[in-house]
Amino acid sequence: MTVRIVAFARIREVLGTAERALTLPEGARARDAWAALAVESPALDALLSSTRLARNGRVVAGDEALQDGDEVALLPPAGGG
Amino acid sequence: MTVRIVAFARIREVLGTAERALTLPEGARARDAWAALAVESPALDALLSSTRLARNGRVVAGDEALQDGDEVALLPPAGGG
Amino acid sequence: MFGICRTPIDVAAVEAGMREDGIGGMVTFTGVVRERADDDRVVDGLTYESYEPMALEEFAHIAEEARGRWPGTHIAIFHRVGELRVGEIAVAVVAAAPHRAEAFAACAYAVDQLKTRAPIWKKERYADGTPGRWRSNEGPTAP
Amino acid sequence: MFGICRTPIDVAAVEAGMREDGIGGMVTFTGVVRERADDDRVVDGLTYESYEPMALEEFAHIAEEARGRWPGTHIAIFHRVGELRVGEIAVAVVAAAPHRAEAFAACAYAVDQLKTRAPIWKKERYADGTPGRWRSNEGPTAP
Repeated sequence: MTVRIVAFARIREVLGTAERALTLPEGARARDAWAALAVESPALDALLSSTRLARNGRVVAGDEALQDGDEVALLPPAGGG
Repeated sequence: MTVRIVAFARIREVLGTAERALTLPEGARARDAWAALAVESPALDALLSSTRLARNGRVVAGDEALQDGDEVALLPPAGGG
Repeated sequence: MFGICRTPIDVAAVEAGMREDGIGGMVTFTGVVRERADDDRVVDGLTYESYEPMALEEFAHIAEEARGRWPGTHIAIFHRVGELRVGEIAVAVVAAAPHRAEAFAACAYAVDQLKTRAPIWKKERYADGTPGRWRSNEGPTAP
Repeated sequence: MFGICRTPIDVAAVEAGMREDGIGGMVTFTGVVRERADDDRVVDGLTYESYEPMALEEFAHIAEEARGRWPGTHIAIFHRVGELRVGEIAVAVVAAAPHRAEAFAACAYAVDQLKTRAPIWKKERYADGTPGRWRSNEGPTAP
Protein backbone atom coordinates (compact mmCIF):
# COMPACT_ATOMS: atom_id res chain seq x y z
CA MET A 1 0.00 0.00 0.00
CA THR A 2 1.01 3.59 -0.44
CA VAL A 3 0.24 6.31 2.13
CA ARG A 4 0.82 10.02 1.99
CA ILE A 5 3.06 11.39 4.75
CA VAL A 6 2.58 15.01 5.84
CA ALA A 7 5.12 16.46 8.25
CA PHE A 8 5.29 19.71 10.20
CA ALA A 9 7.76 21.97 11.96
CA ARG A 10 10.86 20.18 13.21
CA ILE A 11 9.84 16.80 11.75
CA ARG A 12 9.35 18.44 8.37
CA GLU A 13 12.88 19.80 8.57
CA VAL A 14 14.34 16.43 9.60
CA LEU A 15 12.52 14.66 6.75
CA GLY A 16 13.50 17.40 4.34
CA THR A 17 9.95 17.58 2.95
CA ALA A 18 6.46 18.59 4.01
CA GLU A 19 4.80 15.79 2.06
CA ARG A 20 5.84 12.52 0.42
CA ALA A 21 4.55 9.11 -0.56
CA LEU A 22 5.57 6.07 1.46
CA THR A 23 5.07 2.48 0.37
CA LEU A 24 4.40 -0.04 3.14
CA PRO A 25 3.60 -3.76 3.24
CA GLU A 26 -0.08 -4.73 3.47
CA GLY A 27 -1.27 -4.81 7.10
CA ALA A 28 1.05 -1.98 8.14
CA ARG A 29 0.16 0.06 11.18
CA ALA A 30 0.81 3.71 12.00
CA ARG A 31 3.99 2.89 13.91
CA ASP A 32 5.34 1.02 10.89
CA ALA A 33 5.14 4.21 8.83
CA TRP A 34 7.19 6.01 11.46
CA ALA A 35 9.75 3.16 11.64
CA ALA A 36 10.16 3.15 7.85
CA LEU A 37 10.81 6.90 7.85
CA ALA A 38 13.30 6.57 10.72
CA VAL A 39 15.40 4.14 8.65
CA GLU A 40 15.94 6.93 6.13
CA SER A 41 16.11 9.73 8.71
CA PRO A 42 17.61 8.32 11.94
CA ALA A 43 17.23 11.73 13.64
CA LEU A 44 13.53 10.90 13.95
CA ASP A 45 14.28 8.34 16.68
CA ALA A 46 14.80 11.03 19.31
CA LEU A 47 11.47 12.63 18.40
CA LEU A 48 9.28 9.52 18.65
CA SER A 49 8.13 9.99 22.23
CA SER A 50 6.99 13.56 21.65
CA THR A 51 5.28 12.96 18.28
CA ARG A 52 1.60 12.29 17.73
CA LEU A 53 0.39 10.52 14.60
CA ALA A 54 -2.86 11.39 12.84
CA ARG A 55 -4.54 9.20 10.28
CA ASN A 56 -6.79 11.14 7.90
CA GLY A 57 -6.96 14.08 10.28
CA ARG A 58 -7.61 12.14 13.50
CA VAL A 59 -4.96 11.42 16.16
CA VAL A 60 -4.46 7.64 16.44
CA ALA A 61 -2.44 5.14 18.50
CA GLY A 62 0.63 3.48 17.01
CA ASP A 63 -1.22 0.22 16.37
CA GLU A 64 -3.86 1.88 14.15
CA ALA A 65 -4.15 -0.15 10.92
CA LEU A 66 -3.41 1.81 7.74
CA GLN A 67 -5.04 1.50 4.34
CA ASP A 68 -3.88 2.35 0.86
CA GLY A 69 -4.40 6.06 0.19
CA ASP A 70 -4.37 7.14 3.85
CA GLU A 71 -2.83 10.41 4.91
CA VAL A 72 -0.50 10.01 7.89
CA ALA A 73 0.42 13.27 9.62
CA LEU A 74 3.42 13.60 11.96
CA LEU A 75 2.64 16.13 14.66
CA PRO A 76 5.34 17.57 16.98
CA PRO A 77 4.34 19.00 20.38
CA ALA A 78 1.94 21.92 19.99
CA GLY A 79 3.37 25.45 19.94
CA GLY A 80 0.42 27.64 19.05
CA GLY A 81 -0.43 30.91 20.72
CA MET B 1 -20.63 78.80 54.85
CA THR B 2 -21.88 77.85 51.44
CA VAL B 3 -21.04 74.54 49.79
CA ARG B 4 -21.85 73.28 46.33
CA ILE B 5 -23.90 70.09 46.23
CA VAL B 6 -23.53 67.78 43.22
CA ALA B 7 -25.94 64.87 42.95
CA PHE B 8 -26.12 61.86 40.67
CA ALA B 9 -28.56 59.25 39.40
CA ARG B 10 -31.44 58.55 41.76
CA ILE B 11 -30.37 61.20 44.27
CA ARG B 12 -30.23 63.80 41.50
CA GLU B 13 -33.82 62.90 40.57
CA VAL B 14 -35.00 63.09 44.18
CA LEU B 15 -33.34 66.48 44.66
CA GLY B 16 -34.63 67.68 41.32
CA THR B 17 -31.24 69.11 40.37
CA ALA B 18 -27.72 67.94 39.55
CA GLU B 19 -26.11 70.87 41.29
CA ARG B 20 -27.07 73.52 43.84
CA ALA B 21 -25.69 75.76 46.53
CA LEU B 22 -26.38 74.94 50.18
CA THR B 23 -25.81 77.29 53.08
CA LEU B 24 -24.78 75.66 56.36
CA PRO B 25 -23.78 76.98 59.80
CA GLU B 26 -20.04 77.33 60.48
CA GLY B 27 -18.56 74.07 61.79
CA ALA B 28 -20.95 71.94 59.72
CA ARG B 29 -19.90 68.39 58.87
CA ALA B 30 -20.68 66.28 55.82
CA ARG B 31 -23.64 64.62 57.52
CA ASP B 32 -25.14 68.03 58.26
CA ALA B 33 -25.29 68.78 54.54
CA TRP B 34 -27.20 65.56 53.99
CA ALA B 35 -29.57 66.30 56.88
CA ALA B 36 -30.29 69.82 55.56
CA LEU B 37 -31.15 68.41 52.13
CA ALA B 38 -33.36 65.70 53.65
CA VAL B 39 -35.48 68.39 55.34
CA GLU B 40 -36.39 69.70 51.88
CA SER B 41 -36.51 66.25 50.23
CA PRO B 42 -37.66 63.68 52.82
CA ALA B 43 -37.32 60.86 50.24
CA LEU B 44 -33.58 61.10 50.84
CA ASP B 45 -33.96 59.46 54.25
CA ALA B 46 -34.41 55.99 52.74
CA LEU B 47 -31.25 56.44 50.69
CA LEU B 48 -28.90 57.48 53.48
CA SER B 49 -27.47 54.05 54.26
CA SER B 50 -26.55 53.36 50.64
CA THR B 51 -25.11 56.80 49.86
CA ARG B 52 -21.45 57.77 50.00
CA LEU B 53 -20.41 61.39 50.40
CA ALA B 54 -17.37 62.89 48.70
CA ARG B 55 -15.76 66.18 49.65
CA ASN B 56 -13.84 67.81 46.83
CA GLY B 57 -13.62 64.52 44.95
CA ARG B 58 -12.61 62.27 47.87
CA VAL B 59 -14.99 59.93 49.71
CA VAL B 60 -15.29 61.02 53.36
CA ALA B 61 -16.97 59.90 56.57
CA GLY B 62 -20.07 61.70 57.83
CA ASP B 63 -18.11 63.60 60.47
CA GLU B 64 -15.76 65.21 57.93
CA ALA B 65 -15.62 68.97 58.61
CA LEU B 66 -16.72 71.16 55.71
CA GLN B 67 -15.35 74.51 54.62
CA ASP B 68 -16.83 77.37 52.67
CA GLY B 69 -16.57 76.67 48.94
CA ASP B 70 -16.38 72.88 49.29
CA GLU B 71 -17.99 70.61 46.75
CA VAL B 72 -20.05 67.86 48.37
CA ALA B 73 -20.99 65.00 46.04
CA LEU B 74 -23.82 62.56 46.81
CA LEU B 75 -22.93 59.14 45.38
CA PRO B 76 -25.51 56.34 45.12
CA PRO B 77 -24.32 52.69 44.95
CA ALA B 78 -22.13 52.12 41.90
CA GLY B 79 -23.76 50.82 38.73
CA GLY B 80 -21.00 50.98 36.15
CA GLY B 81 -20.18 48.26 33.64
CA MET C 1 -5.17 55.24 29.31
CA PHE C 2 -8.49 56.07 30.93
CA GLY C 3 -11.58 57.68 29.60
CA ILE C 4 -15.23 58.57 30.09
CA CYS C 5 -16.71 58.96 26.59
CA ARG C 6 -19.97 60.25 25.15
CA THR C 7 -19.29 58.54 21.81
CA PRO C 8 -18.66 54.87 20.96
CA ILE C 9 -15.50 53.38 22.45
CA ASP C 10 -12.94 52.43 19.78
CA VAL C 11 -11.68 49.25 21.43
CA ALA C 12 -9.25 48.43 18.62
CA ALA C 13 -7.58 51.83 19.00
CA VAL C 14 -7.24 51.33 22.75
CA GLU C 15 -5.70 47.90 22.21
CA ALA C 16 -3.32 49.22 19.58
CA GLY C 17 -2.16 51.88 22.01
CA MET C 18 -1.31 49.20 24.59
CA ARG C 19 0.85 47.09 22.29
CA GLU C 20 4.53 47.49 23.01
CA ASP C 21 7.65 45.38 23.28
CA GLY C 22 7.53 42.99 26.20
CA ILE C 23 3.78 42.46 26.00
CA GLY C 24 2.86 38.84 25.27
CA GLY C 25 -0.80 38.64 26.21
CA MET C 26 -3.60 41.15 26.15
CA VAL C 27 -7.04 40.52 27.63
CA THR C 28 -9.92 42.81 26.79
CA PHE C 29 -13.28 42.84 28.52
CA THR C 30 -16.09 44.60 26.71
CA GLY C 31 -19.38 45.03 28.52
CA VAL C 32 -22.31 45.21 26.15
CA VAL C 33 -25.87 46.44 26.82
CA ARG C 34 -28.02 43.34 27.13
CA GLU C 35 -31.52 42.93 25.79
CA ARG C 36 -32.83 41.47 29.04
CA ALA C 37 -32.56 42.88 32.53
CA ASP C 38 -31.66 40.56 35.40
CA ASP C 39 -35.38 40.21 36.11
CA ASP C 40 -35.89 39.30 32.44
CA ARG C 41 -37.67 42.52 31.43
CA VAL C 42 -36.99 43.66 27.88
CA VAL C 43 -34.61 46.60 27.92
CA ASP C 44 -34.72 49.34 25.33
CA GLY C 45 -31.34 50.65 26.42
CA LEU C 46 -29.31 51.97 29.33
CA THR C 47 -28.56 55.53 30.36
CA TYR C 48 -25.20 55.94 32.09
CA GLU C 49 -23.92 58.92 34.01
CA SER C 50 -20.71 59.46 35.95
CA TYR C 51 -18.98 61.79 38.33
CA GLU C 52 -16.27 62.15 35.75
CA PRO C 53 -13.19 63.50 37.57
CA MET C 54 -13.64 61.00 40.40
CA ALA C 55 -14.33 58.14 37.99
CA LEU C 56 -11.10 58.84 36.12
CA GLU C 57 -9.17 58.96 39.38
CA GLU C 58 -10.74 55.68 40.46
CA PHE C 59 -9.75 54.08 37.12
CA ALA C 60 -6.15 55.17 37.73
CA HIS C 61 -6.17 53.80 41.28
CA ILE C 62 -7.55 50.47 40.11
CA ALA C 63 -4.88 50.22 37.41
CA GLU C 64 -2.17 51.05 39.94
CA GLU C 65 -3.44 48.35 42.31
CA ALA C 66 -3.48 45.79 39.49
CA ARG C 67 0.08 46.73 38.59
CA GLY C 68 1.08 46.22 42.21
CA ARG C 69 -0.42 42.74 42.27
CA TRP C 70 0.69 41.67 38.81
CA PRO C 71 3.93 43.56 38.05
CA GLY C 72 4.49 44.51 34.43
CA THR C 73 0.74 44.77 33.79
CA HIS C 74 -0.71 47.78 31.98
CA ILE C 75 -4.41 48.62 32.23
CA ALA C 76 -6.71 50.80 30.13
CA ILE C 77 -10.27 51.57 31.21
CA PHE C 78 -12.90 53.35 29.11
CA HIS C 79 -16.55 53.79 30.08
CA ARG C 80 -19.22 55.31 27.96
CA VAL C 81 -21.96 57.60 29.32
CA GLY C 82 -25.24 58.88 27.88
CA GLU C 83 -27.95 56.88 26.17
CA LEU C 84 -26.88 53.45 24.93
CA ARG C 85 -28.89 50.98 22.91
CA VAL C 86 -28.89 47.18 23.19
CA GLY C 87 -25.68 45.73 21.76
CA GLU C 88 -23.58 48.86 22.28
CA ILE C 89 -20.35 48.75 24.27
CA ALA C 90 -20.66 50.39 27.69
CA VAL C 91 -17.21 49.60 29.03
CA ALA C 92 -13.87 48.32 27.80
CA VAL C 93 -11.08 47.18 30.11
CA VAL C 94 -7.78 46.10 28.54
CA ALA C 95 -4.96 44.42 30.48
CA ALA C 96 -1.61 43.85 28.78
CA ALA C 97 1.09 41.77 30.44
CA PRO C 98 4.18 39.74 29.59
CA HIS C 99 2.19 36.50 30.04
CA ARG C 100 -1.45 35.62 29.71
CA ALA C 101 -2.19 34.47 33.27
CA GLU C 102 -1.47 37.95 34.62
CA ALA C 103 -3.40 39.60 31.83
CA PHE C 104 -6.50 37.52 32.60
CA ALA C 105 -6.21 38.07 36.36
CA ALA C 106 -5.57 41.81 36.09
CA CYS C 107 -8.42 42.35 33.63
CA ALA C 108 -10.94 40.44 35.78
CA TYR C 109 -9.76 42.34 38.87
CA ALA C 110 -10.11 45.73 37.19
CA VAL C 111 -13.62 44.92 35.93
CA ASP C 112 -14.73 43.75 39.39
CA GLN C 113 -13.30 46.84 41.06
CA LEU C 114 -14.76 49.21 38.48
CA LYS C 115 -18.22 47.79 39.05
CA THR C 116 -17.90 48.14 42.82
CA ARG C 117 -16.08 51.44 43.21
CA ALA C 118 -16.27 53.71 40.18
CA PRO C 119 -18.81 56.55 40.53
CA ILE C 120 -20.85 55.53 37.49
CA TRP C 121 -24.59 54.81 37.43
CA LYS C 122 -27.02 53.21 35.03
CA LYS C 123 -30.73 53.44 34.49
CA GLU C 124 -32.61 50.78 32.59
CA ARG C 125 -35.09 52.04 30.01
CA TYR C 126 -37.84 49.54 29.25
CA ALA C 127 -39.29 48.60 25.89
CA ASP C 128 -42.85 48.59 27.33
CA GLY C 129 -42.61 52.28 28.26
CA THR C 130 -42.78 51.76 32.02
CA PRO C 131 -40.60 54.14 34.06
CA GLY C 132 -36.87 53.46 33.99
CA ARG C 133 -35.05 52.27 37.09
CA TRP C 134 -31.57 52.94 38.46
CA ARG C 135 -29.71 49.67 38.91
CA SER C 136 -26.75 49.25 41.22
CA ASN C 137 -24.24 46.42 41.12
CA GLU C 138 -25.00 45.54 44.74
CA GLY C 139 -28.37 44.06 43.84
CA PRO C 140 -31.68 45.49 42.72
CA THR C 141 -32.63 48.94 43.96
CA ALA C 142 -36.17 49.97 44.66
CA PRO C 143 -37.78 51.72 41.68
CA MET D 1 -16.09 31.59 13.87
CA PHE D 2 -12.71 29.94 13.44
CA GLY D 3 -9.82 30.76 11.20
CA ILE D 4 -6.21 30.16 10.27
CA CYS D 5 -5.02 33.33 8.50
CA ARG D 6 -1.95 34.35 6.54
CA THR D 7 -2.78 38.06 6.95
CA PRO D 8 -3.27 40.17 10.12
CA ILE D 9 -6.24 39.16 12.28
CA ASP D 10 -8.94 41.84 12.37
CA VAL D 11 -9.90 41.43 16.02
CA ALA D 12 -12.51 44.21 15.95
CA ALA D 13 -14.31 42.51 13.06
CA VAL D 14 -14.33 39.20 14.93
CA GLU D 15 -15.72 40.89 18.04
CA ALA D 16 -18.36 42.71 16.03
CA GLY D 17 -19.47 39.39 14.54
CA MET D 18 -19.98 37.96 18.04
CA ARG D 19 -22.18 40.75 19.32
CA GLU D 20 -25.79 39.71 19.48
CA ASP D 21 -28.79 40.08 21.76
CA GLY D 22 -28.31 38.29 25.06
CA ILE D 23 -24.56 38.89 25.17
CA GLY D 24 -23.52 40.96 28.17
CA GLY D 25 -19.80 40.35 28.46
CA MET D 26 -17.15 39.64 25.91
CA VAL D 27 -13.58 38.69 26.77
CA THR D 28 -10.90 38.78 24.10
CA PHE D 29 -7.42 37.33 24.44
CA THR D 30 -4.85 38.51 21.93
CA GLY D 31 -1.46 36.84 21.93
CA VAL D 32 1.27 39.12 20.65
CA VAL D 33 4.78 38.24 19.49
CA ARG D 34 7.15 39.21 22.29
CA GLU D 35 10.55 40.80 21.90
CA ARG D 36 12.19 38.38 24.33
CA ALA D 37 12.12 34.58 24.33
CA ASP D 38 11.56 32.72 27.60
CA ASP D 39 15.35 32.39 27.90
CA ASP D 40 15.61 36.17 27.35
CA ARG D 41 17.13 35.99 23.85
CA VAL D 42 16.12 38.84 21.55
CA VAL D 43 13.58 37.59 19.03
CA ASP D 44 13.36 39.00 15.54
CA GLY D 45 9.98 37.33 14.99
CA LEU D 46 8.12 34.02 14.99
CA THR D 47 7.26 31.73 12.11
CA TYR D 48 4.03 29.78 12.65
CA GLU D 49 2.74 26.83 10.68
CA SER D 50 -0.33 24.68 11.15
CA TYR D 51 -2.01 21.51 10.00
CA GLU D 52 -4.92 23.64 8.94
CA PRO D 53 -7.92 21.29 8.58
CA MET D 54 -7.13 19.60 11.89
CA ALA D 55 -6.47 22.94 13.62
CA LEU D 56 -9.86 24.24 12.54
CA GLU D 57 -11.55 21.06 13.79
CA GLU D 58 -9.71 21.37 17.10
CA PHE D 59 -10.86 24.99 17.44
CA ALA D 60 -14.45 23.84 16.93
CA HIS D 61 -14.08 21.05 19.51
CA ILE D 62 -12.61 23.44 22.06
CA ALA D 63 -15.48 25.90 21.50
CA GLU D 64 -18.01 23.09 21.89
CA GLU D 65 -16.43 21.97 25.16
CA ALA D 66 -16.46 25.53 26.49
CA ARG D 67 -20.12 25.83 25.56
CA GLY D 68 -20.81 22.59 27.44
CA ARG D 69 -19.14 23.91 30.58
CA TRP D 70 -20.47 27.47 30.38
CA PRO D 71 -23.83 27.32 28.61
CA GLY D 72 -24.72 30.28 26.45
CA THR D 73 -21.06 30.98 25.67
CA HIS D 74 -19.91 31.62 22.12
CA ILE D 75 -16.26 31.29 21.15
CA ALA D 76 -14.27 32.54 18.17
CA ILE D 77 -10.67 31.45 17.58
CA PHE D 78 -8.31 32.87 14.95
CA HIS D 79 -4.63 32.00 14.59
CA ARG D 80 -2.20 33.54 12.19
CA VAL D 81 0.50 31.57 10.35
CA GLY D 82 3.57 32.59 8.38
CA GLU D 83 6.26 35.07 9.39
CA LEU D 84 5.28 37.44 12.21
CA ARG D 85 7.25 40.33 13.61
CA VAL D 86 7.50 41.47 17.24
CA GLY D 87 4.25 43.17 18.31
CA GLU D 88 2.03 41.43 15.75
CA ILE D 89 -1.01 39.44 16.85
CA ALA D 90 -0.52 35.69 16.56
CA VAL D 91 -3.81 34.55 18.06
CA ALA D 92 -7.19 36.00 19.06
CA VAL D 93 -9.73 34.12 21.19
CA VAL D 94 -13.07 35.81 21.87
CA ALA D 95 -15.63 34.48 24.35
CA ALA D 96 -19.06 36.09 24.51
CA ALA D 97 -21.51 35.16 27.26
CA PRO D 98 -24.54 36.54 29.07
CA HIS D 99 -22.34 37.43 32.08
CA ARG D 100 -18.71 38.26 32.49
CA ALA D 101 -17.63 35.43 34.80
CA GLU D 102 -18.43 32.83 32.14
CA ALA D 103 -16.82 34.92 29.42
CA PHE D 104 -13.56 35.15 31.40
CA ALA D 105 -13.58 31.44 32.27
CA ALA D 106 -14.45 30.27 28.76
CA CYS D 107 -11.83 32.50 27.15
CA ALA D 108 -9.05 31.35 29.49
CA TYR D 109 -10.09 27.71 28.97
CA ALA D 110 -10.05 28.04 25.18
CA VAL D 111 -6.62 29.69 25.18
CA ASP D 112 -5.17 26.98 27.44
CA GLN D 113 -6.63 24.20 25.30
CA LEU D 114 -5.52 25.80 22.06
CA LYS D 115 -1.94 25.98 23.29
CA THR D 116 -1.99 22.34 24.36
CA ARG D 117 -3.94 20.65 21.59
CA ALA D 118 -4.12 22.64 18.37
CA PRO D 119 -1.71 21.40 15.67
CA ILE D 120 0.15 24.71 15.34
CA TRP D 121 3.89 25.21 15.69
CA LYS D 122 6.21 28.15 16.10
CA LYS D 123 9.85 28.78 15.39
CA GLU D 124 11.73 31.62 17.01
CA ARG D 125 13.92 33.68 14.72
CA TYR D 126 16.74 35.46 16.55
CA ALA D 127 17.99 38.97 16.07
CA ASP D 128 21.64 37.83 16.32
CA GLY D 129 21.28 35.61 13.26
CA THR D 130 21.78 32.30 15.10
CA PRO D 131 19.61 29.41 13.80
CA GLY D 132 15.94 29.54 14.68
CA ARG D 133 14.40 27.02 17.09
CA TRP D 134 11.02 25.33 17.24
CA ARG D 135 9.40 26.00 20.59
CA SER D 136 6.66 23.86 22.04
CA ASN D 137 4.30 24.85 24.82
CA GLU D 138 5.40 21.86 26.89
CA GLY D 139 8.77 23.41 27.63
CA PRO D 140 11.88 24.14 25.61
CA THR D 141 12.73 21.78 22.77
CA ALA D 142 16.28 20.94 21.76
CA PRO D 143 17.51 23.14 18.88
